[in-house]
Amino acid sequence: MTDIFFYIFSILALACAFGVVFSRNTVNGAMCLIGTFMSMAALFVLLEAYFLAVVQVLVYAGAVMVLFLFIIMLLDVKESAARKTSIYTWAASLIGFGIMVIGVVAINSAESIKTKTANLPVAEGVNLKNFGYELFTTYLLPMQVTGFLLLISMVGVIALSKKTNTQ
Amino acid sequence: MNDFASLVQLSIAVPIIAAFLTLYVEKWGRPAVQIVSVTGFALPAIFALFLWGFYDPAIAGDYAFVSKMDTGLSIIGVSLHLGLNGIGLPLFVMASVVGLAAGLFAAQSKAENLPRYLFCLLIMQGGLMGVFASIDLFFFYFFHELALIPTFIMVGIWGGRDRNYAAMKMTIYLTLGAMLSLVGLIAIYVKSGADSFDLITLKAHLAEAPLAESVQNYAFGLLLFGFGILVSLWPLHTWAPLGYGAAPSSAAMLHAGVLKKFGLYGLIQVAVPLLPDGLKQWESWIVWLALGNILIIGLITMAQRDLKQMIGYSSVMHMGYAFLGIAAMSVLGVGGVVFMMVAHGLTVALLFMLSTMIHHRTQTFEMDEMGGLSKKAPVLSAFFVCAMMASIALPGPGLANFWAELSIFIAIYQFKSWLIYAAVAGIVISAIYGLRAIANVFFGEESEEFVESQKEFAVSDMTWAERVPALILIIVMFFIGFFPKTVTESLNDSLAKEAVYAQTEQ
Amino acid sequence: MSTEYFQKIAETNVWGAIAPELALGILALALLAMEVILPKVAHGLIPRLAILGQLIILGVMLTAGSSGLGYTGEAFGGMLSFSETGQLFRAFFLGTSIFVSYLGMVSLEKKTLPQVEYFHILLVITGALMLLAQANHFVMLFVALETATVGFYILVSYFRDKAVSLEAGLKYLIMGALSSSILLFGIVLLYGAGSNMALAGGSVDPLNFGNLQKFLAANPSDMLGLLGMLLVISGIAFKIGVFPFQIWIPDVYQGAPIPTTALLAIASKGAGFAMLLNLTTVFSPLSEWLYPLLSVLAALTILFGNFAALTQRNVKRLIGLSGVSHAGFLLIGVIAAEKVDWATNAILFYLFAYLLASAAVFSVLAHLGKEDDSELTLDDLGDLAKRNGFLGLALAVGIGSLAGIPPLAGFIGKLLIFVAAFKAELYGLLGVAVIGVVVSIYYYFGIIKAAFFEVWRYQDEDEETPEEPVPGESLQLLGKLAILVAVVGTIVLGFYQSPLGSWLAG
Amino acid sequence: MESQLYAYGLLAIPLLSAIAIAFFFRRSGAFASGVSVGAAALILAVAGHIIFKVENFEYNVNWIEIGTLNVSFGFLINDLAKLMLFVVAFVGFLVHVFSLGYMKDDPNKARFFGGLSIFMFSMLGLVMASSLITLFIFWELVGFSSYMLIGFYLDKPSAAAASKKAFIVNRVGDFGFLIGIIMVFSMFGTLNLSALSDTFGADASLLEAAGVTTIGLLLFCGTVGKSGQLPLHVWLPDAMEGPTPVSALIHAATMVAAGVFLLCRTGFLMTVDALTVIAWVGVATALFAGFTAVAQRDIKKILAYSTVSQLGYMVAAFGLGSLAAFKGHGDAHGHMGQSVVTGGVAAAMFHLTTHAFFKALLFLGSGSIIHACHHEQDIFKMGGLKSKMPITFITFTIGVAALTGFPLLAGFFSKDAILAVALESNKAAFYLLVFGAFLTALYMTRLWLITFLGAPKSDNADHARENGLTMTVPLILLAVLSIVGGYASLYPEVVSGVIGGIAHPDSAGHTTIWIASLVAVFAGYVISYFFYGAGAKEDRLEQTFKPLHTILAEKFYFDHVYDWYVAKVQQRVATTLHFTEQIALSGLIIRGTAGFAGLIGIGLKALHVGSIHAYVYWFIGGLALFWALAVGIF
Amino acid sequence: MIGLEHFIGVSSLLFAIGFFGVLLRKNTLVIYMCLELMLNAANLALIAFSRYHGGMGGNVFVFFTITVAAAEVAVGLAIIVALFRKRQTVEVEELNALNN
Repeated sequence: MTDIFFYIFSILALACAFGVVFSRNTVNGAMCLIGTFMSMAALFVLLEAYFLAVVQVLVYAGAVMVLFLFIIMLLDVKESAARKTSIYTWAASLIGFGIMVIGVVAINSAESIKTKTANLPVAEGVNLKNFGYELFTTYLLPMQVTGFLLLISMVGVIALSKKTNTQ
Repeated sequence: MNDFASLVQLSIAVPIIAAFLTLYVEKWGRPAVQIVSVTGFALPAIFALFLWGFYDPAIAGDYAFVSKMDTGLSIIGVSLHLGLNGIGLPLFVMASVVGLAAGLFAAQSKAENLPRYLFCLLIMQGGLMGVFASIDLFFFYFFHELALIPTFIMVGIWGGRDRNYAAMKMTIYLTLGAMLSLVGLIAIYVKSGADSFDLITLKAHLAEAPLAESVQNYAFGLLLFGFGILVSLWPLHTWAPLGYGAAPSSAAMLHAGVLKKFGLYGLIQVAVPLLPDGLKQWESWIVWLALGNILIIGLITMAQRDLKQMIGYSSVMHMGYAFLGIAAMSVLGVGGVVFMMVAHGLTVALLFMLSTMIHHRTQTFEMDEMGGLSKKAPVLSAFFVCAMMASIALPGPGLANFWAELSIFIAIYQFKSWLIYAAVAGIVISAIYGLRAIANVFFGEESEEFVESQKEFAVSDMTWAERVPALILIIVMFFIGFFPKTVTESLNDSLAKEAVYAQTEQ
Repeated sequence: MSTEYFQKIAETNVWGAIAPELALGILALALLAMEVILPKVAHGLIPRLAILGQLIILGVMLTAGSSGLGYTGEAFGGMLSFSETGQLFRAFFLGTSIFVSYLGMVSLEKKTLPQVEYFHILLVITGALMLLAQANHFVMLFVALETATVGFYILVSYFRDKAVSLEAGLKYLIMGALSSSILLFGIVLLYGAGSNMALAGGSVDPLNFGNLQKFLAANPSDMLGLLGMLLVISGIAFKIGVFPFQIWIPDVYQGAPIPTTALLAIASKGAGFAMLLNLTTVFSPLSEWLYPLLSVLAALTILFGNFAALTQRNVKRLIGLSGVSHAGFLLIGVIAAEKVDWATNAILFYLFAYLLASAAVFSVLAHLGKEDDSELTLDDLGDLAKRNGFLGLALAVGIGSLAGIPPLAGFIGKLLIFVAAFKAELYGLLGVAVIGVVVSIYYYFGIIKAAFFEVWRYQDEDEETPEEPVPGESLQLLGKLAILVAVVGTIVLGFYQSPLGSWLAG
Repeated sequence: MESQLYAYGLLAIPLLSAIAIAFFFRRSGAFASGVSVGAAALILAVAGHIIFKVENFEYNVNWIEIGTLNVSFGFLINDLAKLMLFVVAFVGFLVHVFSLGYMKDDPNKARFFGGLSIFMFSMLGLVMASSLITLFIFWELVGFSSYMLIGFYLDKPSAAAASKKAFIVNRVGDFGFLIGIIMVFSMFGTLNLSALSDTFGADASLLEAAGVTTIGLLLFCGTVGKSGQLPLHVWLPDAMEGPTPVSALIHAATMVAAGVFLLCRTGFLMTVDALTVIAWVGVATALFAGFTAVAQRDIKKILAYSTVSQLGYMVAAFGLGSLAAFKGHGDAHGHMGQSVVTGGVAAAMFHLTTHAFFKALLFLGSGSIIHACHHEQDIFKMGGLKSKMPITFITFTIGVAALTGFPLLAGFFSKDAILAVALESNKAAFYLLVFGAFLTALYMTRLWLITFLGAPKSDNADHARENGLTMTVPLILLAVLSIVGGYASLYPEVVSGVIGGIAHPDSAGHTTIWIASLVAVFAGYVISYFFYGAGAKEDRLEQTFKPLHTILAEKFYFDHVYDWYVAKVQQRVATTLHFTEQIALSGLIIRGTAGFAGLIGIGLKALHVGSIHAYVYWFIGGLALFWALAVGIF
Repeated sequence: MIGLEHFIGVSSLLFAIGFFGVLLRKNTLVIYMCLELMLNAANLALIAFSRYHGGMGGNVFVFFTITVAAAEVAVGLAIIVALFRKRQTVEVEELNALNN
């Protein structure tokens, strides 16, 4: 059962990812990306990371991509038909992709991925309480820093966008 | 014996302090600037002469007037270790004297923005004094660079024709040389295992356990070519004539006269004693390249039309003798080289100074456009003839140069007898270009250009302000020529202490 | 996972140890608050308060203790590890921040843009970098790094009234995000490898540096670990500007506001090396791959940076490319640190020297920059020396130090790196470094030439050019003080390192 | 009083005089000339004291010590030095006095007398020097003062050129001299003359040691340069650009003879081979210069070539005489020991001395003529001076007679001494030298006839008047010496050690010499008289034997060859090297390297295209590179 | 049986596709989306490792990366918008005022 879901969602994720890359319409691309994220959330569920799956849907598919769509609409970017991707770009990009795929193969053929413990360990990600404990003990400092990160991105966005009085 | 160590420190510090004071007193007007800067040049000269008088090889041991100070680089075994031995002392004195002359000449020059010019010159002087008083190799190198940098700036700002290109070329060349020699010094430091840049420590350490031959080879190669560039070893010399041709005279005086000797001093004091096997390996290189200096550059010098460039080339040529003398690796040869460094320093500084004075009167450096100056400026011509004769080692004004060349020649003969013919042929070549210059500039009829320029301003003879620095140089020149023992006694003593030089002495 | 376990971890949260970072955060928040509280007329005070606050923090930190404010070892559940090196990096970032604050003040005063936000973000970035330098865990490293990077995105595009600033921001954003992804993926791979309990050394928390090192030591040929290391190194290489991840540098440096350029040049590079120094320990089991890789990169970086800068006329691009070459030199230090203990100190010294020199240079550029400082070319530096001698001097000292000219701090930095490299027997790299230095002289000298040598050209031509308003004359006391600190620091560190002696003495 | 103090004094007097003139009297010629002449007088006095009252002595003080090189400054006063001292001091004083008149109206009188003082200083130092190196130093110094005085007329380009030439040609000679000194030092470890001569004296086989011949020849190079032997004689005639008293003092009587003096001082190390070369160079020079003199028009040039010729005699005398000495000892390395004096040395020095008298006389006489003729030097523009300048005429005639070897005058005896040693050692050389005597008589008579007899051939000559006492008194004194100087027995005992050594051939030889020389001389007189006639207006040789005359007048094309060498070879090589350096080294290699670096720079700069995509490719390339490095592809 | 390598394979492929998009596309917004995709791909791998190897570390890290990514997106979009206001374009090829 898990296998089937894995294949469904992973194929869906990859397909949508290609959709992002190839769609000529930016909105379609964004929609595809949402699709990828959702599929990945499903894969998270398969990996028993329920909390993160929820976060993935809420933050990524919900907040981030909506923001993207918002901006796409706001800017109303027209796909310039005249501007066709040149054959060189294609070639170069494909070569690049090829190199990356070699990397993918290398990763997956790595010995340590294939070496496994006899039994699948207990999924700790299920336990939200542990998650909380971890975040506020071991990872307390990064947590705090993340707070500052969000603060400066907020301040930054304001600084980049707010109207100044003299302007 | 270390009673006067502070004088050594002061000789370095005073010019640098004076340099900054010069900028500070700028607002009080030109005389204040002149007084401060001249004091900055004069005090080291007085100190140096004083130290010279009090130096006693019998008591000195290895070094006299020693002081040591930690500057915070003990991690790589560096400390400000100052002192003078018989090799460094004459050069130290020469540096101070040439500096004084250059300073006096500069202080009354018409250089734009005089305080800054003097600032650069004083910094240079400080560095020069430091070079010959450093026992620590790092500071030896450091002071050299300290003196070198203002040279570039002076060439670039106050230089003559082609100053931009000249300054650039000089900078890149000399940086390359400096870098190579720095790497060579580092090689010695690292490979010796003495964990110190201190020359005394290094010597003691290497006397016990000499470096492996391969290490000596490459370290000496680095130092040879590094220093070689700095000393304008053929064919790495092309910066020199160009640079000197463009440099303002005081800078050229200090550079050609004193700073250039850094490389030779380094070879004598550092490279050869520490890496004797290295020298043996590179011996034939040195010989052939030095012959290039003497013969090829000698002939090229004859083809020069620009007075200052000619002097520049001639100074390149003379370096060939120095290299040969070092290659001979005997007290006689090396002693001759040191003596020559002193004598040549005084001479070439004088020549550069006088050539600028000539330029002030003729508005050109082209020898073809000069002629007949001696009628208008007989004293100047007398000085120039005197300086040129010294430069071509004519006994008399150039007695010191003659001693130097004689001892180098003898050392060369004992080293490789056939070399002597090439080496001595050099003195004929130098006579040819030297006399040609004199004849072109001073004798014969006044050239059209000269007549033209006289319409614009009256050509006068040397003023007293010009005479004083020239006289200082000439008097010292005569002094060491007539009383060479004042230099050679301590020199012999110090050289004899170097096993490498003393061994080959039969 | 018992509560006691977490309790124990919570006890390692020693907030006192990160007091400087906390204080910076509080200061950052206080700035925002002050914008609200203070009346509009007093808003000009805020940058000054920021500087003052940071100075106080720096002062307290330096006096409080030399290492981790008295804390050593790991803390915060292994997130941080306090060491002397980390402490020095803290001081380094804080110092950078102070200078950048000053530059921001100068630059922003010419603008009608929000001001306080700049300083706020700057302070947060600094705090993040300070933590980054002491990170002992990849999560901490990533979060701190991203905090800083996001801050950089904003600061680069801060001058949103200029398209180039935004374009630079966008380029930096995309490149930065790409490199972050690569870095992240690398961390993930390391995690994947290290968390494998089936392998020897596997642990539940493999992102902790100590644990990871143990794992790698047990499985040095693990492909996943190797790939992870490579990806992590490339992510860091981007930050440092190491070949081939240096390509964005000129564009971004050119477009970014000058203070941000300075921050990128100094802090971002410093952060990269802080990480790299920590990670080379972590990756030491993989040194078989790591060091050859770094060596090749160092060589290519030096060559690329220097050669690409040769013909560059735009000052900011030039500084950027020169920064690339400096990264190469520092990389040599990192490589040498494998075998020479004190090379880490050499890197730090180099960084401090680089900080001071860059501070001087960027201060000058900030003062020179008019409306569009992205188009500041060498020609705009023309007659700087005449227009404002003080700025000219600062530029000369800064550039000289960057070029590694004695007696400036940059030279000592290079010397230490060279000695370390020689000790580590990195002869090839040393050769490349020498070439690099020589090539670099050309363009550094070009800057000096532009600022000084052509000064009198304008007089020669007798043009009645109306005196331009002299930008430097508006230098305030604070400005002078800041530049003076950089200049004097650069000079003094050049020959007297004793103030830093405690750690430089090893 | 210690002996060396006199020697020091002797050096100090002219030096102080020169310094005083340089520093205080540059603008007051009268004072300067007074100081200088006073100094010359004082020199004469002190020299006289040394010659007559001071025993021969040697004095050395350590001067410089570098490594093994140990040079001492000092004086070696022996008979040889005393004789030379006498010549220098005496002729020097007379020339000083003569100059008072000759240079009276010259604005640069001070410089002239300063130069003379420096010359006196250097020359005295040379004479007294006790070691080869001090000798060399003063040797160079006399060269320098000669250089300064030849170039005295600053604005004359020819004077500048002549002075330059003199110096450089001398330097070429010194090239050998210096190498010789260096070899001496390297072989024997000392440069001290008496120590060296002791060494040779103690071990005669040294003369057979390898390199000794080379040393001898190298030292002889110095003589070739300074004494104007073939092929380095070219500077001496040109040196006549200097004021005439200078020519008399330096380029006739003293300095040019220093080469001969050097040979005599170092005679102990001359091997047979070296001596043979020396002898033949001398003979060749004597003949060559004699021929050349026949076709010259300039009065001073004629005298100059005559000087060259006579110097050739002296050198030949030294060589032949020393060879004869070897012969006399029967073996090749019979040493001449400490006594130094052989027939050769004696003959050479004797001729040197007499030559100094009559050649100085002739030069001063010509100076007197030139002065009177308003600096006209072409003999074909003179004529008829006999009556206008009687004292000059008489003294000059005595000089000519003495030079040509008119019986019972100074030259007669000294030339006989030379011929005697020649006869003893080599017949061919003897007859060549006799022929040289004929040439001497020929050209001197020509000079005398054309200058003094007949009618004035130019206005300048027409207006000539006899000069004042300062000029005529020295002439008279020298004329007297030219007459009596040949009687060796008249010389004081102190120098008879040298002069006394002249060869006294057996009676058969004596007769041969007498007959040969008398025939040669009188043939010269007669042929000259009938060929040129009194007061000829034109050079008859030129009209009758044009090609021969051209060759002679062009001095056998030596100068042409040298000029060709300088302009076409040396200078071209220099220029070519210079351009090669500029183009190949500075241009191709250095600028090329810089240009190459610049090209790389431009290429790398162009990589920054500004497009995000391009930059992203760098990233992927970087990753690939990393990967490749990690898996060991590179 | 679906194992770790499958998840990692998907994850790394997603990463590669994201990179591919960055290389291929000219629209800044799309490029930026592709970058997000790359970050997310890392998340998947983290969770997979965490799941198959045990331990919380990976999961917690994902929490941080999501936060970071969100912040980055906010800032990035603000920059893109600001740039669009100035230049009226988001095409990469038109954003090359800074070169050489």
